[in-house]
Amino acid sequence: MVNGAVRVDPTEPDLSVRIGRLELRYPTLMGSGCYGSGEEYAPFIDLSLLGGVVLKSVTRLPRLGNDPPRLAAVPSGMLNAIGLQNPGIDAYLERDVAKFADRPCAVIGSVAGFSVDDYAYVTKRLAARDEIDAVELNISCPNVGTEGETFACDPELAEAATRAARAVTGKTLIVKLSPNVTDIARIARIAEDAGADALAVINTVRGMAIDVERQRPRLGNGSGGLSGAAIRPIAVLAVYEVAQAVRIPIVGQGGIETARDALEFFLAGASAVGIGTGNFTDAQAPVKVVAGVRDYLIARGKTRLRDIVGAANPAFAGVRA
Amino acid sequence: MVNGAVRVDPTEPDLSVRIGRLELRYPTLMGSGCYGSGEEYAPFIDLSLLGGVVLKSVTRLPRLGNDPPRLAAVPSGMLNAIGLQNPGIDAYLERDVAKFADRPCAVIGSVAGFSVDDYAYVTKRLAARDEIDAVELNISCPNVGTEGETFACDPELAEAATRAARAVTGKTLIVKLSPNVTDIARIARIAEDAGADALAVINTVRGMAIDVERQRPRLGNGSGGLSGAAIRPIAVLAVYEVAQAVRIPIVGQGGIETARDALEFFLAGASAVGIGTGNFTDAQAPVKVVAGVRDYLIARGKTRLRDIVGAANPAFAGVRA
Amino acid sequence: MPLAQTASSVHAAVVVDRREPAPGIVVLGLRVPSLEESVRPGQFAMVAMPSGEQAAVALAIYEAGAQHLSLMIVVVGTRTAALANLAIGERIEMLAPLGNGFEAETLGDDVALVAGGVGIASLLLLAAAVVRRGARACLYYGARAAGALVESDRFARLGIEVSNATDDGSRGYRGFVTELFAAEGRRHSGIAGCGPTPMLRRLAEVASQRRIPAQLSLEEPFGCGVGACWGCVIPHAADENGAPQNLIGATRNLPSLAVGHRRTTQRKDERFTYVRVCREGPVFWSEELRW
Amino acid sequence: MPLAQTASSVHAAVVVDRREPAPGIVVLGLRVPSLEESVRPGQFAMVAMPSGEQAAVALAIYEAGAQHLSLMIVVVGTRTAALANLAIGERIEMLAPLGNGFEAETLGDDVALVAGGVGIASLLLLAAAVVRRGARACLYYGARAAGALVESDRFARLGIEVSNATDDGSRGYRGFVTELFAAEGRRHSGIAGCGPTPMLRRLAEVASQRRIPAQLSLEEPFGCGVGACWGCVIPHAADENGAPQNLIGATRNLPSLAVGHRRTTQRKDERFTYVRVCREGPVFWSEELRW
Ligand SMILES: Cc1cc2nc3c(=O)[nH]c(=O)nc-3n(C[C@H](O)[C@H](O)[C@H](O)COP(=O)(O)OP(=O)(O)OC[C@H]3O[C@@H](n4cnc5c(N)ncnc54)[C@H](O)[C@@H]3O)c2cc1C
Ligand SMILES: Cc1cc2nc3c(=O)[nH]c(=O)nc-3n(C[C@H](O)[C@H](O)[C@H](O)COP(=O)(O)OP(=O)(O)OC[C@H]3O[C@@H](n4cnc5c(N)ncnc54)[C@H](O)[C@@H]3O)c2cc1C
Ligand SMILES: Cc1cc2nc3c(=O)[nH]c(=O)nc-3n(C[C@H](O)[C@H](O)[C@H](O)COP(=O)(O)O)c2cc1C
Ligand SMILES: Cc1cc2nc3c(=O)[nH]c(=O)nc-3n(C[C@H](O)[C@H](O)[C@H](O)COP(=O)(O)O)c2cc1C
Ligand code: FES
Ligand code: FES
Repeated sequence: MVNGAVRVDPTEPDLSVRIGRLELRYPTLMGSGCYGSGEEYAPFIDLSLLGGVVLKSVTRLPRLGNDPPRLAAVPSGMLNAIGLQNPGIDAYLERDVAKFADRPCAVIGSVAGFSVDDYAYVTKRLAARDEIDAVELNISCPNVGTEGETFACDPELAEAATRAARAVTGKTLIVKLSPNVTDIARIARIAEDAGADALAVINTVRGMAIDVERQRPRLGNGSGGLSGAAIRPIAVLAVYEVAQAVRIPIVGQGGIETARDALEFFLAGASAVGIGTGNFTDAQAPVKVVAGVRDYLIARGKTRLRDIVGAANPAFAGVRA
Repeated sequence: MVNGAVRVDPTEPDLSVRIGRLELRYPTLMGSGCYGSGEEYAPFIDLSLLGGVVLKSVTRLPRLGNDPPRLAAVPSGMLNAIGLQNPGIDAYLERDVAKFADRPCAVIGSVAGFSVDDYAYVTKRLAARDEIDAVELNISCPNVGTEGETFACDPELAEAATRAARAVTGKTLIVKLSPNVTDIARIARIAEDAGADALAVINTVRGMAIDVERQRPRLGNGSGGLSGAAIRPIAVLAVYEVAQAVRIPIVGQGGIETARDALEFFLAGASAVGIGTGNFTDAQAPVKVVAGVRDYLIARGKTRLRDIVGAANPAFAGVRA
Repeated sequence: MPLAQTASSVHAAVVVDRREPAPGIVVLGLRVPSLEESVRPGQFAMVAMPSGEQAAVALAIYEAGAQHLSLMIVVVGTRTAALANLAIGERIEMLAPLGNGFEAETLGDDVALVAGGVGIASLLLLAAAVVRRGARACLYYGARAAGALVESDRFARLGIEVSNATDDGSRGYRGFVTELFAAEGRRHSGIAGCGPTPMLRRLAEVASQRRIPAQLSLEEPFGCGVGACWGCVIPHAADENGAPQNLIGATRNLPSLAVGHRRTTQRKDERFTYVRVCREGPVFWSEELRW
Repeated sequence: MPLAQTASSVHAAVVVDRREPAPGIVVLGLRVPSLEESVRPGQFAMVAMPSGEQAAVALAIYEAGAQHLSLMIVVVGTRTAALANLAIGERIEMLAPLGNGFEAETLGDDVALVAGGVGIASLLLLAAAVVRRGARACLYYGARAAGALVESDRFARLGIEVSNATDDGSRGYRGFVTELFAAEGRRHSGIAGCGPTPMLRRLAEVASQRRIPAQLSLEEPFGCGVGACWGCVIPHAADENGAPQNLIGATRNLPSLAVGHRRTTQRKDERFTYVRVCREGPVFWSEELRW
């Protein structure tokens, strides 16, 4: 590229996002646990049009996951209780991670754990791999007894897990928060102070459905995590409140299926969005979201997505440069 | 009635519920703020087929309520931010309460407040009236800034408000809990210990929707409370967990529209159910719920509703007699 | 003068007719065997979703006769889409008729009907009532574009003069219908308006400047539609006890209300209270609104 | 022998035919211009909701030809209701074909097709494939009552012998189709079964007792339908590294898995792992399931 010969179409708004050291072409991350490693959706969508894929959460030791049934459809959403099925970090690094090298979008590892040491150990080993562009700390999984979520619901544990992970990697560290708390903004500030580069807001909302014929919970695990359009208002408010409390970027998620849904999150203060269950509704959702956001910006004469981030949130202080 | 001459149809299951000193013919209460004083729905349903109506919450001083818009439709539910519009306890007692005397079902007053003293003062004056059969303490209204919900989200305030109200009335006292907490079972135990006769589980879930055209929240108040089918899984789990923690009856609510929905709550451990937003979906919902629950019991050879309460909840210890 | 309220109740209805006068606009004809009494102009129905799970939707009663009524639906979201998608033979339930409606008698003998978009649906029964009284009526009718100006032949057939405005000038006046009305300049005896809130606010201004009494049919997001939830309120003139002043139609069992003070564009400090669009309205005297 | 996987992708479809062979059961004929290659028996589609807001629904591909396929829908909840309600001319999207399907070649030359309820929809393409191979096939088909035994003429037309069972005895054997099959006693070379899980469990027992290899098409609640969410798993025989043993069809990019140990009715302590019904299945060898 000689003499600035790169031509940038002046009518094409800039949708790129910077999250810590991670540069995303598009502001869309596929929610952890909802998109496999990307390969599964490759027949149905052009993966190069995604910002990135957040991989399924991995733990120190192998986990079989919960007994089926693991899913139940509920109004405008679903309950899941997968229970972190994964082969453990050893087998994962040895056999799986190399396959992620050729993904044409960012690949973000997700780490779950049951002790502060787990988070540090798994983050360190995972982040050391070139195939992994950034790490998301899943301190908010509601489907592993009371253990998993304790971290996102207890300020001290949230802080310790974040610090421990921060200490072992220079790659972008996203901490994923739980909505199942009295004050999510408080946990958000703690994670920011402990070194998170960004926050994923929100993980699923705890819920249960009961099979009235068999008189027992519909999920093998009893309770599960609610996702999909049903939780969108909960997630939008969480982003709105967290955006007032921190100065690091937010990856807003919970029930995003369309560009209008995504715009609610950007306007509330999210710098990027996560799409999980929305892919089950419409496998093309991620490209439709990007196309719709682009049109929205053009219609309003905006040249950069970041110019509308927080526009509906008067107390949003902006993302620290 | 001589020599047991009362004939009870042996095929008609007993749907009555006892909540503290309150006897309900049917296990259905219309959610506070959703049913006016009952009169508004009289053209559309036979009020004598309801367990009772929980009146709109009343406060010590008059309140205009929030600026409109106060409602926004969202997937499988709605957001509301009414903001406790009411004339204050003086005008209420003087001009409104007498009209409730002829309701052919139970009439339960609802009290909201901004201090412990408010709860005591309003409860005392309201409960003194014969037209009022029981009192519900709304310590969980999410739509009055941070003030209202503080009570249901702060263990000490929840305890103090409950004790204060308990001290001033011998009528049945129902304490209404918020789902917007890290551990609802903990607050439930506190309310039980402080003298509540029953718990209403749950009030609305905090949420927000943003108007992407105008780039501002769709509700005049900014945030609001999410109700309807969208929150049913959240409510069922809350009832399930609270039922394991207390021995007083639970009025389960959140997204109930049909008998099957109501059965999820009974099986989780609720002794009665509340129907709020479901009335907006189907004005006949309360009679359909009762009819469907009756058929369900008959099909299973059960003679009393209370025999299935908690049937899907192995750790449910039962309601203390 | 308070009007007697036609008894409202739950009705089962069957779709017997369906047409689509423009893309995204559907008129459903319904057989409602239990509908015996006539409905008043400006009343509405709360129409339940065929599949439950979402609150019923408020729709103006567009036409009504013995055991029959029709609704005009503009698709703006999931619920209006579900209703517009109903096929002939499908069944729905509704609460109807609701609200107090217009008061044709107090509009005088030269009535301006001012409609924006689907607001037209609230005005046909009123137009017929006005004509029946022997009064004169003109319809000022605005929409985005010519294609969205539907059903004005129904008014023309009543002998009503129709003037159109479109945002893009594709038919009639180019601009807002309120400006067309202001420009037209005729001294009507009364105005009846229905349309989007910004249009009604502007109409209220024009009416006030020209000192023509105006009845406006308002729209707010509804919950119950029957006065139970206080979700649909608008600020309205009230006395010192919070009792709303000069409502159209009967006020049944209005509970006592808190009173507030507010500066408005027209007045410095006015007492007001929040009244329910679904129950005290949906039609209000423009002068009494404290927007 | 692993089968080559027909490429799956997103398809737009138009409803061109709709019939209701029994109340609550609808067969939709779809024109799918982008569907060029043939689909294998036992494959399914993830059909998107016309209005979004809920996950797509897994439906067996009932019939398939060039640019055409059909689906059989039994209404059990809101999503199946929405699809069954589609009218001719309406458009839907789907991911198809998905899953590995049956392996007709390994079922021998006297195949028992065992269907419970809507399970019948997975077996028609297989029946045709079996007949095309010159093998014999019998259909054992059970449902609640005679009225719900739909479409068996389609099998009869292929020259397949049909035996029925109904819960109420209103047609054929009174009782479960698995008992009919067990009672019949014929020594088939292979079984292909599809139906509710309790039926398949019982079929697995009978097959095991009679030592007939059986391929069972399973059903679990689905999320993505494409192998991404691990929501649809069932326990399956695995080696010490967690690699599932003896899957039907190709396993593409199977990630490494944790291995567990479990007592089953038939075996004391068996290694297993959780495999995805949507991706490693939906058809599995009955002997390899660790239910
Ligand atoms: C008394 C009365 C009479 C009425 N009569 C009629 C009538 O005759 N015909 C008729 O068609 N309608 C009528 N309406 C309006 C009708 O009730 C509403 O249009 C309907 O309730 C909308 O329901 P919905 O679920 O389709 O849309 P909703 O989902 O409730 O959406 C409502 C509006 O909000 C917008 N919206 C939703 N989410 C967002 C977002 N994130 N950003 C920006 N905008 C958003 C939608 O685009 C839409 O314009 C009447 C209303 C009242 C109160
Ligand atoms: C590979 C595969 C192929 C399939 N092929 C077909 C096919 O060809 N045709 C077909 O019709 N179906 C088929 N199915 C099944 C179909 O996918 C499901 O029936 C469908 O997803 C149900 O969606 P729904 O929203 O209508 O019901 P849901 O709401 O998801 O309900 C699912 C089931 O749970 C029950 N349920 C829900 N809530 C409760 C409660 N509170 N208490 C008790 N029970 C409850 C419902 O009654 C229903 O039986 C297939 C499934 C798979 C996995
Ligand atoms: C089936 C399923 C599995 C999930 N697994 C994980 C997981 O392993 N780790 C994690 O951090 N989040 C997990 N999630 C949460 C999603 O990543 C996402 O945060 C949440 O579902 C809300 O977004 P959505 O409504 O777009 O799905 C899972 C969600 C679903 C539905
Ligand atoms: C419009 C509206 C107004 C409400 N007002 C009150 C109130 O004044 N006091 C209260 O305790 N709960 C109030 N609630 C909460 C309901 O009583 C109920 O607990 C909640 O909506 C969940 O149940 P649902 O999904 O059946 O509506 C209100 C709910 C709605 C939708
Ligand atoms: S919509 Fe409920 S009071 Fe008007
Ligand atoms: S349904 Fe998602 S992995 Fe099978």
